[in-house]
Amino acid sequence: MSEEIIKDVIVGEQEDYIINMGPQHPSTHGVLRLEVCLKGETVKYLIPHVGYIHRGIEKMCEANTYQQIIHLTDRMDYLSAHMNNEAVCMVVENAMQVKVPERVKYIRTILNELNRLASHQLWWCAFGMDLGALTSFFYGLRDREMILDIFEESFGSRLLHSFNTPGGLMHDVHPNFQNRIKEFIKYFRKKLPEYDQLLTGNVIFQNRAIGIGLMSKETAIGYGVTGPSGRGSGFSCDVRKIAPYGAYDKVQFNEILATEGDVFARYKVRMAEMWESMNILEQLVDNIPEGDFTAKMKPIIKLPAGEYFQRVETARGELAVYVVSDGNKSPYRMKFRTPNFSNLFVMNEISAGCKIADLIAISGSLDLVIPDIDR
Amino acid sequence: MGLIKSMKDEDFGDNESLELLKKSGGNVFMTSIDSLLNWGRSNSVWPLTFATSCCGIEMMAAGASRHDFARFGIEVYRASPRQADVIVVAGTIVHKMVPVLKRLYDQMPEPKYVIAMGACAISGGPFFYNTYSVVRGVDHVIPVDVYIPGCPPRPEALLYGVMQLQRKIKGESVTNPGELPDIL
Amino acid sequence: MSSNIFDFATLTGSIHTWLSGMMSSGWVIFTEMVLVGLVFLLMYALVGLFLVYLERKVCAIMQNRVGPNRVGKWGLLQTIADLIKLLMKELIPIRKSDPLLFNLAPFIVIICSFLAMAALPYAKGLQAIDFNIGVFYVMAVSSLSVVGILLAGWSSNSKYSLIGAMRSGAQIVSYELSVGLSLLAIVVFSGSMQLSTIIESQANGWWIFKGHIPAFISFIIFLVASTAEINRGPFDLAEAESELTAGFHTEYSGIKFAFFFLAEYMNMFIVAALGATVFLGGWMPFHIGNWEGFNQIMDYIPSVVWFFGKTFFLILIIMWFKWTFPRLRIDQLLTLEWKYLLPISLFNIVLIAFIVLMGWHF
Amino acid sequence: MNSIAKYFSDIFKGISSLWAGMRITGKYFFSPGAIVTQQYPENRATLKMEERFKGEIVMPHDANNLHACTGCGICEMNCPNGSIEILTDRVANAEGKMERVIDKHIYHLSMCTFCGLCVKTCPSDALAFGQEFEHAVFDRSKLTKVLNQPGSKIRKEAK
Repeated sequence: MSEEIIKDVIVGEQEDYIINMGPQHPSTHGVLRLEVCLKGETVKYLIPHVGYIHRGIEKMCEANTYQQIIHLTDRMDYLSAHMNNEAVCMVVENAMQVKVPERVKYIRTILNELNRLASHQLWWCAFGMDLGALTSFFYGLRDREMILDIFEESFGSRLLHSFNTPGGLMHDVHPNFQNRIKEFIKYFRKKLPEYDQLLTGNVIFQNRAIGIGLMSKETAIGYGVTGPSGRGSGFSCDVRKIAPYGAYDKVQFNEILATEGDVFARYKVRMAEMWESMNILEQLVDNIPEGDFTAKMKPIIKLPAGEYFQRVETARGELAVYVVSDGNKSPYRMKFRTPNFSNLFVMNEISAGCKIADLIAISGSLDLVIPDIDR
Repeated sequence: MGLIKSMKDEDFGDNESLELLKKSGGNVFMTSIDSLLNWGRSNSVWPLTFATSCCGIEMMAAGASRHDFARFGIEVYRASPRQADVIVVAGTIVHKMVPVLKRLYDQMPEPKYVIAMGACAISGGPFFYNTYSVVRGVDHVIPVDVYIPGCPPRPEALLYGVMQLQRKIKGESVTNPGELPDIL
Repeated sequence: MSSNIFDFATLTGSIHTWLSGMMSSGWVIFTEMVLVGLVFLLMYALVGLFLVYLERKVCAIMQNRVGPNRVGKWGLLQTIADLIKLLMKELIPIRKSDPLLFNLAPFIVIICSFLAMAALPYAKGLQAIDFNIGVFYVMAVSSLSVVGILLAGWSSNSKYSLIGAMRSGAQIVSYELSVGLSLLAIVVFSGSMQLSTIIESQANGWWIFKGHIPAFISFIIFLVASTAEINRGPFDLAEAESELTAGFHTEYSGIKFAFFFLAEYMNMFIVAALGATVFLGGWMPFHIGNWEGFNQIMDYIPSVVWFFGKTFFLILIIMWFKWTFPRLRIDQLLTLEWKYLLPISLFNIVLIAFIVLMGWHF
Repeated sequence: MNSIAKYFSDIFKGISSLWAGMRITGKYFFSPGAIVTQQYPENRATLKMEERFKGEIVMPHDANNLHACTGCGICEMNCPNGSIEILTDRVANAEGKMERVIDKHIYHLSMCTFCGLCVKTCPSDALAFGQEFEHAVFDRSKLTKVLNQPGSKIRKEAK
């Protein structure tokens, strides 16, 4: 490096007030590092640095069998573990042309929605905490524990269950499963309006959220922002509607769209999705057909050589799995298109000119899960 | 009567290691100042808000209403390492993160403790084989006091681990604060 | 009227005469100062620690949890354990910091909160110094702590700290106005800045009831503005945990951090005590007009209990604020002050002056 | 005039929305019955995990110290991250034939992710999930366990 460049860099540093948010910072919910350039308290630009939790999951998949891959996908976006599992399972099932029993599809869809609810509850807690409303953190997690109880009863673990296998489920759900879901919905329908009273209507919260972090529909499409964050900008991107999988073609539900594109719109979309998830659950929970919990699969799964693709809607957006198989028991190449990666990189675009506090609100409203970005 | 409220000593696992630690700690002579200090330290272990992945969610759940970390007096999550006493390594540590983790540990004031929570922090866990970027155990980087296995461990398991840490703190002496003997 | 309330002046007076009989007047003053200092030190520590405990319990119950309950009965010894730990924690010197200012800052903050306690009337006749400008003194001294905060942020050579300190500076300077004006409302009513006189003027009813709606408005403004002045949620921008890690005290460890921590809680106590004194009658019992029987019963409750009861009531309200609301942004904070609180309190003052001129208050 | 009306309506709307939030927290403050905390070490006696809870992997032994593991190694093969190591021996059985038996079924609890593949794929149902979750230790090597008890033998199925 020549001396002049060094001088430039130093001079530049003196003019710009650069702070590092992360890797250890309470607002990033993980080990994301944002290099933020400030002028006073106003953000000039920011550079996200990823890789602090890059675990090489895609590379590991190339050495594992398809059953083993499931437990790795759990740990990508741990808050939508079921959806991640299902994506891989569906790739394998479609490639092998296995017909999955209806019961499995229903149960998977119920689990998806439960997981989405749990994930959105956690997002609500974390978002409230980011904005300084510490009590919201406790109310959200209090209600989330009820879902985790349902999970634990059926699958034996709270967060990461590895419950799906290619062709079906590990074992059948617990006999109490349906009753507990109904109980939970009854309980949560009472509690969710409290969330609104505590946070949504609050004048401080609205001032913090409305008109902040504006993302136009073009920006959302351009960056590939999907999930509730994209739908908050009016980008209709719900895979459950566009390409229904599981039992989603058998239920009535609305795709939640908001057109404002600010933090509050993304907040509203998620809150409405919680109501919608409960509607879907109510439609499904009584109609689980009897049948097997898994299709007949060979113990060693070998995908026919070729390329396979499947996308699902996780709690944060569109997860796509792309598999290249050469006919062996492990894939030749496996690629995950994870929603958070795209959702992160729109931050620079939508946060220019806002304050530090807004930056926290924006990153909270995008609902980032960092291990999903780095994989 | 054990050292921990409403738990007996024999209810805990791994008492042998603790005995070994106490013996090799040198100073068996525990003064009353020691016991007062240890009482204070063990009952006010403030954790650093440091979570890299899934276990962090269970750590949050442990702090929430159902399990309530606060009962142990450790709800004061400090965001600044200067004010924290224990770093709960909750999640995978990759090679790029190692300098950061080391630095965070160095920034904490003595006496400081480390809890390795979950399989990733103990041994690399799900990423033990076939990956190029994961540190196989956080004890390669910083000294770990308590290991809590699980993937992720239940909040109760974390509480249990914290009680184990409290037991360890109560066995320490001011003459060698936070120092680990060479047996590990 | 309030003749049967125990007057602490008799107790302090008898101590004074007892001491005077033993030594020369210079030594008497010296001994008394040492005694008062010790009593305040003890009280400072006890109240501070109790407030930390109270905050943790209150927020726990609001959040459907139990809160500290494993150290001592109901976790009462929790904060003492914290204190012991913080006392023995390593103090880390920061490279490239300004060592003198870095070490000085926590002491400035804690001394400021200590000074303010001297002028508070805790019970009838129990007051270290009864200034004739008591209100002014408490305000002036407590707002000095911003110097400590600014120094802490600047000297620790950390960017987050600096942002936190700057925020705090802007915040305290602007909210000082509203606190002052809302207190001025009662000063106008009672016609004195002396805290004891203000309390005496509330013997037949507290100012919040006597002063019509304007007094109530200035009470609300006082609550909001003083919450902002002591850097508590929802105005805790200076530490804003999710934004600035720990704000101005990011780099402080051990007992120096504990000083900031304790000073924050003691500032809360001082503000609540001042509010209780000025608006809610201080140690003055609750009296209703001519109900002699009722007033007699109220007088049996010791004046210390009245003072601390009112103070802790206000503290609870301030805690309730913190655990309910999200944090404001810095520009919204200033908007709230300059566009809402200040104009309203200015108008309020004019209104009160008019009421007093016309003699409409009781 | 309109802007003045807006100014005051903003104030009142703001205050009423703040009051709505304070009502929620206030309601819970005055209803301690809503506390949901399970006090863990105190409730140890009554705390029961769900029957499917995945706490650790155990190898059930019956009263005669017999287990069902044949040492086939399928669990070792299926484990995604090598938490299981099987050391086998060859011993002569009653008929003089050499037969494979397990010497040590080593289980690394420190690595296990509880995916359940070993339990699911075991052809002789020799493995199961245990309910224990209190595993925290001071020494990492304590987390490596040998699942077959000393002196245990394989259970011969009656044919």
